[in-house]
Amino acid sequence: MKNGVPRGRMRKHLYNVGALFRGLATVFGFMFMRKPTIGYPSVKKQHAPRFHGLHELRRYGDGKERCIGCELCAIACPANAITVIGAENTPSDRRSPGERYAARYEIDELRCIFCGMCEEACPTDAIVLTPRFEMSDYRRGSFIYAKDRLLVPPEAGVGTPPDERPGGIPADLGEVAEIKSTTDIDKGYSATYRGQILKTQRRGLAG
Amino acid sequence: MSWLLVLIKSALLLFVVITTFAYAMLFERKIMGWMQLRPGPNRVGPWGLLQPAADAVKMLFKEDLTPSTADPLIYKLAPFISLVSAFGAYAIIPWSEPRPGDIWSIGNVNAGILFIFALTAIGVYGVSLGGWASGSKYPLLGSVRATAQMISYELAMTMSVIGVLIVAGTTSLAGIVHAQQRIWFVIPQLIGFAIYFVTAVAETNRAPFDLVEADAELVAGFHTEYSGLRFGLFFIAEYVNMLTVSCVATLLFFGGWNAPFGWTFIPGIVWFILKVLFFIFCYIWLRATMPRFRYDRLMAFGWKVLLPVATLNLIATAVVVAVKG
Amino acid sequence: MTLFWILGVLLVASAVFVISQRKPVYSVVGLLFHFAVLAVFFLTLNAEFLAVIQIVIYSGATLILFVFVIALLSSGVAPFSVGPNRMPKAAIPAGLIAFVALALVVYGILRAPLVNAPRAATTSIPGAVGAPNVFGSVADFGKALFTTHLLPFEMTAFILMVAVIGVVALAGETTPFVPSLRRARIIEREMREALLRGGEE
Amino acid sequence: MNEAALPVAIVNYIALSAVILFIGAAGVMLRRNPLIMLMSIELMWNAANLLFLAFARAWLNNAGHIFAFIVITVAAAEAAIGLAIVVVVFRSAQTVDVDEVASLKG
Repeated sequence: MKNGVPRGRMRKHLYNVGALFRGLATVFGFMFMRKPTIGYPSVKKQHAPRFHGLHELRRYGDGKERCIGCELCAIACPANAITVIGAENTPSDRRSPGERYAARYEIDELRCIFCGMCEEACPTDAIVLTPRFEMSDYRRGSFIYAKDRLLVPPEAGVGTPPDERPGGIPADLGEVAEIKSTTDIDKGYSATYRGQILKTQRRGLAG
Repeated sequence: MSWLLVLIKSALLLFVVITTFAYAMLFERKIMGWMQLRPGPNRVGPWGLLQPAADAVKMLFKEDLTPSTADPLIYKLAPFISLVSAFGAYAIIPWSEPRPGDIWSIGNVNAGILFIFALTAIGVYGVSLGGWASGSKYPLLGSVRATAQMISYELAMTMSVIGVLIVAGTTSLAGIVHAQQRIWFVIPQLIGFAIYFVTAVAETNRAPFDLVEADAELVAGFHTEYSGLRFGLFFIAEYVNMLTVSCVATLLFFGGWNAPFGWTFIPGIVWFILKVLFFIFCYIWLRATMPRFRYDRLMAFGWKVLLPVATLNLIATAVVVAVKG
Repeated sequence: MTLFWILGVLLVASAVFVISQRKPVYSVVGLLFHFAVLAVFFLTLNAEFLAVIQIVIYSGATLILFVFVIALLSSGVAPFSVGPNRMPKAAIPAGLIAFVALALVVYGILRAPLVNAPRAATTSIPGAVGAPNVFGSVADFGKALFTTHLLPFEMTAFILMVAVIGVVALAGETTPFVPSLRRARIIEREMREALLRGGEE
Repeated sequence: MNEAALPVAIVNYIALSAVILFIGAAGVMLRRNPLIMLMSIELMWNAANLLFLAFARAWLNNAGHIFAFIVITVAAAEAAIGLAIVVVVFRSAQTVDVDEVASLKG
């Protein structure tokens, strides 16, 4: 016996035939085991609370946005998925407690690798990754999440996910003005195209 | 009016066989799923019971493509050859005998088992012509493999069956079943049964002998280029062949409709169906367990192991029968 | 009677189809059909066993060899997808003369004073096809093959053995590839030496 | 109808057999594709077989069946050898035209 295999040609053959039947028995036993499969659309898996899923922009208790438009998340992002364009708060329109707020905040979820660096980079804990993961859609353009879908609505408190708010996600995302301004959904998504638009817009805002 | 009766019987049987095929497919997917720790199809209908209907609808409405390099006539003809030869066997398979002498079958041919061999022989053409006519290299390779494999294993299969014919003393399927009233032939012909079982798997091109399809090397083998309904016909033929070899195994080795342990309170047809189901389960079980053979090993196994053993079994059977009789 | 003529016409038509096709595969399909019709013909002649054997051996083994060779040789350059199709120049006049000759032969046969009525049965009794132990059934054929006509049976075995040896001798591999450890070692040493030489330069 | 009688007179079988034999012979002589020539030879074998069985049925003597059986065997052997020759010739000559293969000519 060497490694459990008997010596000799005939005995080895017999051993192999036995192995066939042991294999069959193993597989037969598998038939009655509990199946680890989750019936996904009807039964959903509960992810860990710190699972890296869809982002959300949070607020303070008084309803002010946490984001101060510092762009640290955009700089930290290894996939260049985040675009932030800040603007000054005015006394009449205070969006955030600081001097600036994010006039435009967009995350391209197709580029995002869900690493959570944005979360770590954020000085005010504004951007967080929620455990939600169901974002599929037929149009590439709809994967660019702007503030309207990222920001927790004021009436929902500080951290309720946007798609649980009373109105839900707008039915036709293509008509959301914010996205329309940066991408042409009908033409299809183009990162370069979008980048160019953003660059000119940023230049315009800066100048 | 006997021809009308035959026609009605045929239509009924066709319906039964098609339904059985559909549910054999579902059965296979379910069992395979369970053996691989999956639930199997469970979306369409309760427990996925309407899955065959969904598959059929999908297959019917898919586009039927003919490659530009294909030979259109043969390409279109091949699936029908496969299908006709697969269904032909049911013309003579006896299902049950509720009263002595009253055998449930469309036709009772004296050379019944030979007729089935003849149909199997025709079935090879569907595979080989289909692969050739596709006009591309994977189907061609698949079909050449299939032809060689099916011819090689047919020899051993015939040899293993002749042992049963010697013991039973008849070639009629009903006669063979009658001869098994005392003892099922699986016991005196155990080696013959083992060889028949293995060669039947090879003959129907199922795992672990599915060299013809060998997804990893040949895409899908002879039916790579087929789509839609024509692919469906090949698919049906494969499953119906599996049913046929299961029926033949039941008839030749497992006593057909004879009840085991004298439990005759259950009708013969139920026994027959149970036995056939058992064989189908075994095929699925094998498929879920065994890895695919290498091609040269397959041919070596067929010619150097199965055929000699089958021949020896045949000679031994003949000697024993001659000495005893 | 009607069956004879239907089958006869099908037989002749498929035979003509076989020899008139440009692609050999079409001929194979034609021949397959021819054999199937012939098997039915054999059934009408009470030759049950021969009908089945016709399909099993002819269609299942012999004819599939043709398909096999076609597939084997049509990989690559596809010489057999069409194949040579030249006809001798004298095909048409020769065919005409032959047709007339054939017509004469058939006429002669039909007119000939051959014995039409069968004599008394010599070995067995005829019966319905499918019934056991009558003329042409498996049992009847087998008994004749293994008792009265044992010598022809042994001759077929001899013929088949000759055929097998002949085919292997003809088409068998001339230089079989034998994976040998020795050869592998030689190749390995040569490669190593080549590498060493390369290092010196 | 008499159980022993043929469906049609034996001469019809002879004529049919002759026609098929003739078609086969024509195929061998007219075609230059070795495969179709071999198939034509098969046609001729089968014409003979048909006649054997017809006579066997007419005389109710199964010697004809035995002969047909031998014919089938011989035909199988012949086809195997013939195809082997075709394969060998194709391997060496790269052609299948029987007139091109003339290396045995003096």
